[in-house]
Amino acid sequence: MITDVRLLCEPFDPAAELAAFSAGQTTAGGIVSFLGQVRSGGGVQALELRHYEPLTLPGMQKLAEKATRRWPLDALLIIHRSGLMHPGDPIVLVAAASRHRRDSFAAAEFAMDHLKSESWFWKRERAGGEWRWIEPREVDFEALQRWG
Amino acid sequence: MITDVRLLCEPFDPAAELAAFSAGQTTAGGIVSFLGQVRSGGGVQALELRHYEPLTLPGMQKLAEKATRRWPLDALLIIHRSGLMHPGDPIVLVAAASRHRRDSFAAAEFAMDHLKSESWFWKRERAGGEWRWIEPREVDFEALQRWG
Amino acid sequence: MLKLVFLGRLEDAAGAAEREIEAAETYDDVLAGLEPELAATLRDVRIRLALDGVLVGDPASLSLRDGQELAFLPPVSGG
Amino acid sequence: MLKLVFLGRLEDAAGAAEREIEAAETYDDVLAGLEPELAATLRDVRIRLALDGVLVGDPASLSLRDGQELAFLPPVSGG
Repeated sequence: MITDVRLLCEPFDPAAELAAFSAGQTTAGGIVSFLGQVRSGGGVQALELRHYEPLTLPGMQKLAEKATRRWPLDALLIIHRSGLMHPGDPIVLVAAASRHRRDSFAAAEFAMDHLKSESWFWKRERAGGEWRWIEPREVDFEALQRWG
Repeated sequence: MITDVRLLCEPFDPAAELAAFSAGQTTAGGIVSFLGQVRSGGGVQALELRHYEPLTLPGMQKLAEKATRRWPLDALLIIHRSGLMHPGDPIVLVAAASRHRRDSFAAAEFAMDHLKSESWFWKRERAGGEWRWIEPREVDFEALQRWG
Repeated sequence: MLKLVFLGRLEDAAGAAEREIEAAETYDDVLAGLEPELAATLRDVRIRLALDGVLVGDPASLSLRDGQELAFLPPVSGG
Repeated sequence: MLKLVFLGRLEDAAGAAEREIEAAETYDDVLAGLEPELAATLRDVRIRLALDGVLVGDPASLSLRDGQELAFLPPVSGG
């Protein structure tokens, strides 16, 4: 089991990360990935994620352990940005490799649902020149409840 | 809605394909991808997929239409290999982009489940120097039934 | 002439992926002209037929014409 | 001295992401030393506390020492 969990304060290249991850996974039948990026359009000029050093990365590592205990994965990758981003910039990349594709799908979705509503990140957006802190969304809490 | 469905008889580079797909999806919040590759280990020396020209690609296109009618996607990519492959070679790449990540996850898994058990491909494997045709797996039919 | 196409494991049963046979009018005529063992294999209900690239609902209803292509499609095993 | 850390929207409420205050023994002592409006904001039950990077279960049980870091964590909104 390879687990690669990173909190990055600089931009990253999701295609290169995913290619490197997949290259190592030759015994896995299926690799599922999720890439979240800053949406363009909708008037958002910039997005900033803040984290709290003592909690955020350790929390992501615990999440990865939970996922790898729950599904028989060959490898799991979680990369999450912090800091200032602009439309089109990647925010989060999750990838799961496993022998059976359903495990990869479930683990990747589980990781995303928990990153969205349980990880120690705070987000603000700049629109019309004004920064505004984003409140958590009800739909993200609902997504969590599927996992019991 | 961008739908890109391809049946390839030559190797392809999934990282490059996914990067190109993602680059065009700046209004989508989330992109889910599935990459299936020939497993190494397990004694399989080669894998061959055969297709039937008049049915296979049209069937893949109909599957893409079904998925795009069922979920509000921004874009859908389905690439499937035919021909001779070796361990580590990519077989199939599916990617779905949408505003909400659950739609991307569902559409990508739906497409994979249908590619596995309803698409016009026939597979044989070479192990110990002998080619052997692969029969469909019960678990793949079960996976289909989730979608009603 | 009629072109027969054998997909997947049927290629091994037929000894080739394709075969040309004399024109035949019905599906039973086609099978009657084949080796008995191959004909028995092709009668498996799980095998679908496609005529000129279009799936056939009921083989008994087939009315064949010279130059057509009849494909035998065993259960798929893709991806 | 005690270091206070304000995450997310609490940074705007506090006017800075961090602040150093005189040593205090209890959580109530800490709040009593802040502007009343900020103290009221921090009393929101949805705000979690972390002392030296460890989540605090019950703020009333806190016993603070010189040089520690107390972080105020509003509801998260990640990814």
